[in-house]
Amino acid sequence: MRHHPVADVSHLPTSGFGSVSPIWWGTLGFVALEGTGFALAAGAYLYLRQTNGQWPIGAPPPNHWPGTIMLIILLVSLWPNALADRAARDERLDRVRLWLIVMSLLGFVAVAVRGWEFAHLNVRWDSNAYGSIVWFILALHAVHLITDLGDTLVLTALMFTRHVTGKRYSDVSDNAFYWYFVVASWVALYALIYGVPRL
Amino acid sequence: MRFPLASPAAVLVFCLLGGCSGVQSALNPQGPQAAHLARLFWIFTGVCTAVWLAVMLVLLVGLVRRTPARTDPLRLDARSERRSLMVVAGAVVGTLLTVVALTALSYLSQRQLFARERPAVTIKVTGQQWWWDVRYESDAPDKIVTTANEIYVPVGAPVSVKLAATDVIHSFWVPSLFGKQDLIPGQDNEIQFTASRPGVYRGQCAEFCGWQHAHMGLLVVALPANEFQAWLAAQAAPAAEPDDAERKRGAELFAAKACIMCHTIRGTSAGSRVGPDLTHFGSRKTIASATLPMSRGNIAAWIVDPQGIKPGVNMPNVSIASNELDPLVSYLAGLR
Amino acid sequence: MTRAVVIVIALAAVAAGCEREDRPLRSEPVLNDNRDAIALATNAPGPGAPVEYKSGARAQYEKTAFHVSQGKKLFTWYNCSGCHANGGGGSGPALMDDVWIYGSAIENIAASIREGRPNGMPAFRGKVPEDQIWQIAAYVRALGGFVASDVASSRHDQLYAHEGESRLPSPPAASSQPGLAQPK
Amino acid sequence: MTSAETAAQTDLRDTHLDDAELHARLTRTWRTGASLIERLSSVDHKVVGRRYIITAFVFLCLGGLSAIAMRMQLARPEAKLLGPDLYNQLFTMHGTTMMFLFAVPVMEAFGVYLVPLMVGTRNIAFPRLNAFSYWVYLFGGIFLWASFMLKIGPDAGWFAYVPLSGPEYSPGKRVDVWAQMITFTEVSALAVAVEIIVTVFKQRAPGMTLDRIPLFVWSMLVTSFLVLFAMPAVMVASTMLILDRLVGTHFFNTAEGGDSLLWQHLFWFFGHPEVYIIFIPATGMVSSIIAAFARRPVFGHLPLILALIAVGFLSFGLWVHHMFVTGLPQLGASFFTASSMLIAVPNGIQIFCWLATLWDGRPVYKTPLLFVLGFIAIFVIGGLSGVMVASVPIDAQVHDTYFVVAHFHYVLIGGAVFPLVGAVYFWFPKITGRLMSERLGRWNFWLAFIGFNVAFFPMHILGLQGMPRRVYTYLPEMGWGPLNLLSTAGAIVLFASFVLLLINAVRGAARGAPAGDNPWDAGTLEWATTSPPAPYNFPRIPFVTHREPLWDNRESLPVVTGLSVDVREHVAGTVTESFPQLRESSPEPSIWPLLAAISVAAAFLASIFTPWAVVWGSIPVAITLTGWFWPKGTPEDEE
Repeated sequence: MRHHPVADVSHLPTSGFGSVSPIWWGTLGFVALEGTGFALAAGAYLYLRQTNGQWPIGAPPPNHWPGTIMLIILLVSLWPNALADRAARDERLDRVRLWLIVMSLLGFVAVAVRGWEFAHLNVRWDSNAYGSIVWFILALHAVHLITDLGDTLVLTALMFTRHVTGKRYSDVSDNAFYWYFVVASWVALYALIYGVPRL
Repeated sequence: MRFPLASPAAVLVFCLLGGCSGVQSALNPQGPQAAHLARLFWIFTGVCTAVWLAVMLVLLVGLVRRTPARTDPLRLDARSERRSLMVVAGAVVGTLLTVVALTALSYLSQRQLFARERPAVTIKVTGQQWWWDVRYESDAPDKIVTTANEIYVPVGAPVSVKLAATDVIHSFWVPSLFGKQDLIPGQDNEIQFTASRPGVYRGQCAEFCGWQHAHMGLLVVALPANEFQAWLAAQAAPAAEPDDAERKRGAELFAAKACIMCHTIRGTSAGSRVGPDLTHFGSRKTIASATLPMSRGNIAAWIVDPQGIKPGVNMPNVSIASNELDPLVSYLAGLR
Repeated sequence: MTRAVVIVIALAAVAAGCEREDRPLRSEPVLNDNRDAIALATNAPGPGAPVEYKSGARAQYEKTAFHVSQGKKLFTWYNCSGCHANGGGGSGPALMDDVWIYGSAIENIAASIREGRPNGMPAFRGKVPEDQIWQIAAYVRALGGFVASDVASSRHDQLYAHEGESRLPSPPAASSQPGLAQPK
Repeated sequence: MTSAETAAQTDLRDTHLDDAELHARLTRTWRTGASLIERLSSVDHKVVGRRYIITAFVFLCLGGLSAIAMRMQLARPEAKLLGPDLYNQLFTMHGTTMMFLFAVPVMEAFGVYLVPLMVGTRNIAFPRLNAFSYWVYLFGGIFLWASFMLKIGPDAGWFAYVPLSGPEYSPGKRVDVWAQMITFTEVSALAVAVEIIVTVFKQRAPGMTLDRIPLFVWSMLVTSFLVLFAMPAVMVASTMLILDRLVGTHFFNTAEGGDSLLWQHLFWFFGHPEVYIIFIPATGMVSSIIAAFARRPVFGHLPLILALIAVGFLSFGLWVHHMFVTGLPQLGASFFTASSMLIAVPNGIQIFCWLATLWDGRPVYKTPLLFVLGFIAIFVIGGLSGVMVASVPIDAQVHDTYFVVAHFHYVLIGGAVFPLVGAVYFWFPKITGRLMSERLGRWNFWLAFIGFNVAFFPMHILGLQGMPRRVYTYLPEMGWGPLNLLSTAGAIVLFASFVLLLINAVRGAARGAPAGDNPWDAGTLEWATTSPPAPYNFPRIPFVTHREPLWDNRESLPVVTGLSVDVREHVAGTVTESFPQLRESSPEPSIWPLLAAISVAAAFLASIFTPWAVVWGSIPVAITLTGWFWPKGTPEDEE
């Protein structure tokens, strides 16, 4: 078929931040489906609570301190996370490096605290359905912590190579966006895991 | 361009004739609940058939009617577009009204069907792989009747059936009397139905439950009230003592062989609850969960090779000597 | 590439899966000579270790998930738990520890079930069909931790008594391999 | 020298190149190489889409063969052809294959192939993820069927109700195989859903505002959202099942506070939208075919879009109608009756709009249109019997009987497979450059139409006569023999029609008449390019001025210029107006998606033998994913 040009796009940039970038939308898609997964797991938790008169089953409520410390760590991490995002948008390599390293360290701490949390749930996954669902939800969130930690580590390493271009900064920004989701989901799950058994 | 309207229509007529008959037909109601369900079914079928015919008519007319050739597919006639819009909007409103009417009808039926009365008899049916444990509850322990795979009910009185399961999910379904209801481990369900006429109505497990799901049948036997009471009294009694040498030998074999590991015969040492209660086995109409008619030959076949008749069934093939079979069959057939 | 993956998967599954997944409904009776040899096994705990026998039946029953699972069902149905609890032991000995008075080989266990043992274990000869005896014996082996974890039964839909047999620890090497002679 | 500088030096744009040079340069930039490694590394959505389509049809064939085996067993009462063990495996394989390995993937496959062409872009968003999703799907399918061949076929039904599928009643690895296969296919489906959403949102050709998006693309968009929100439910459920089976959790163990209905809620929260995940793309195919052969745009473009969205929303409010006989509270059940019936309204809108289009148009009776007409006749029956089963009282009788089997085959075969076969005939010339035979096509249609109705209509009656589903045989006294025999005969005719389709496709691909760019004179963008399309799809990105761009611009297509020809680039624009924002680069081919898929498959497979596989399996997964995302230093590779 014959063509006739009507517009020119040669002046357009090759990378962008936030909703300009397709990767941001892809991340949003994964956030949506993982959020659905969390919502369904929480729904299963509440459903089991509803069908069982007594809750938690055969165990004291979990020790809330590890979870609370996790909550504090994650909330505190919002600040360096926002700074990393800002630095990436400003394309300031030294700051991006700094805040990514901080975020990686915080990620390690969070994963360690998660291990501590499992040990203080006061119930095993194979004790009863309550134990199963609590372990399930906590593990589901742990998978997200570990995934984001891995992602952050790779990005941090990349920032010390020759591959730093506009696209990389956009990736840092999207990684920060995903971390907001990890933190936000923990706020809800914290209330569920530690709050509901005490109601 | 013709459409093969004939073939579905012909089969539809066949359906009207064929659906009403059959051993286990949902359209051969024998009680008020099933009759109500059948009536609702026919109303829905009528409405749906009319809708389908209307759609097909519109489609056919649309295809055969001569439309002027269009050189440019984008040049549409504003008047005919508007007309189409009116017609489509009308059809959508019509659909909505039909749907609302059918929903209301369904809801009213549902309320009527699931309304509870004081039952004349309460029966607890427990589904197991792949048979039905049937228990008539009573305050007096010696009046509790346990049987299997055959449920006797009085005619004209509401019967309550409590449904439970001990292994996997089953579904209790006797189409001539009522719709199905699941038997779910850890959950108690209950249905109520009435049989209007004396007769034998077949049912079957309707939820996939493993290897012998296909052969998990049951019978509901509706008897006039007095006959039902007589039956119940007879079933409450312990098993008949064997009265001849062959049957005595059969009873000994039953106690010495694998039979005793799973079955109960009240009044004897056999008391295991793993398999069906055989106390009045000989009085039943069928064996192996309504799979084989009751006869000496079938009992023998079932004892010798249950895995050939119902592969995977929990009754094992046991080694029985040729001279042991006849006494055992006689004993079991005599448990009336 | 794809073909290579298929072959790898197939080989892995053949190695690990096929036999384990067989579900014979009418098992061949265990060979009669074994049966008699096992029946003659010592019926009393003598001095020294128990004599263990090997027949061909081990693989058929102990390496088939279906048989172990059937054994677990029959263990409940025939009320073995009445004396042995869920394997923890009661008036009968525990089946989950390292102590095997009459030997821990499947043939010894099958003989114990079939012929009974002094001090309370009844004989089920004739009452429990031969292949079911072997299924129960295979399950008892699983309780002892002798059965591969991908064959052993998992938890049942009942109150939690102990971990599913597939998650029980294997016994120390010594007790699973008594290494005693097999008299012929 | 930084990569940015390198890029600046080689930055040649398409603005002033002549057609031959443009073609040569774009081909060099976008092509898939010929060596084995290069083929396995391909990220071209057309290559991956074609693989997806062919693989899905192979699974259709396997699913069909298992159906024929079952019909043979059921043709006579108490037949001994198959025992219950094999029969249960076969019906599980049939359902699982058709739903997870055929219907959903084939619809997504058409989306993967067609959506980038229809929205006028050069590749799908996240093409490496796309390649990865295909490999994961392929491995999942092979895993399931290899297990079946090795007698480890799952046997608890495609719905795998607990407790039957739980550790106590399904010993061995059979159900574990099923549950892990679910994970494979869900990972793949979710990845494709995200790709399609982003492609539609961000990569539409400039000028393609929301109301100019073709209906097929709308349908794939709505479907992708359904996948996004429905599939996590079955992943959660199948993970819980496998945990119950392997590590002794108690999600479904009533004795320890679990609940067997939890499984059903989770499964059907996915399972009902699943039906629409299959059906909605088919409606997009119907709209495309009707527009082309009725020779006018589809009547009611906006109502059709709204109907699609309404169906999408409502499909999440219906799941309980699969559980009407489980003894749920009556009032709750009747709410789901209302919502289930209500979905007839948006589906009705679609049917009425298509009828209005046909009524006003002058239909050209080619094979694709025949299949669409067959679709209307059959699907309306399926929809109406759906209204019947939505009623709690009627469902109490027909639930889990052959009436329901008939109903959903009318919906799924009539509603999805008929349009799909029409779509094969419709887009085959675009994909291969050659036409399929019309004569064989007519034979194909009539065999399929008659065979289908003969096979499935009698099942309505069988259900009413009391024949439950999932029975491996039935007693002669039940009187179900003759209709079952008739149904088996119909099934064989239906199967023959698919054999004919295969013959026609093979013949067409080998020596069909050359198709040209636009054999049907259709109006959407995929017909603007060559058949088969060049690796770069369009020499220049089209500028869209109308819903049917090719009907609006008959002489010459308006295009935008300024994209690089030496690096893979496409235009990314705003979500609503598709106003260009970026010259977004598109990834180069890579072997890493395949390696990642292999390591993921190995981890999944091993995890049914030991839970520790999840831990040590994550190491190769992490390595391959890092390899995938790590830039290779050339400017073309900037992802």
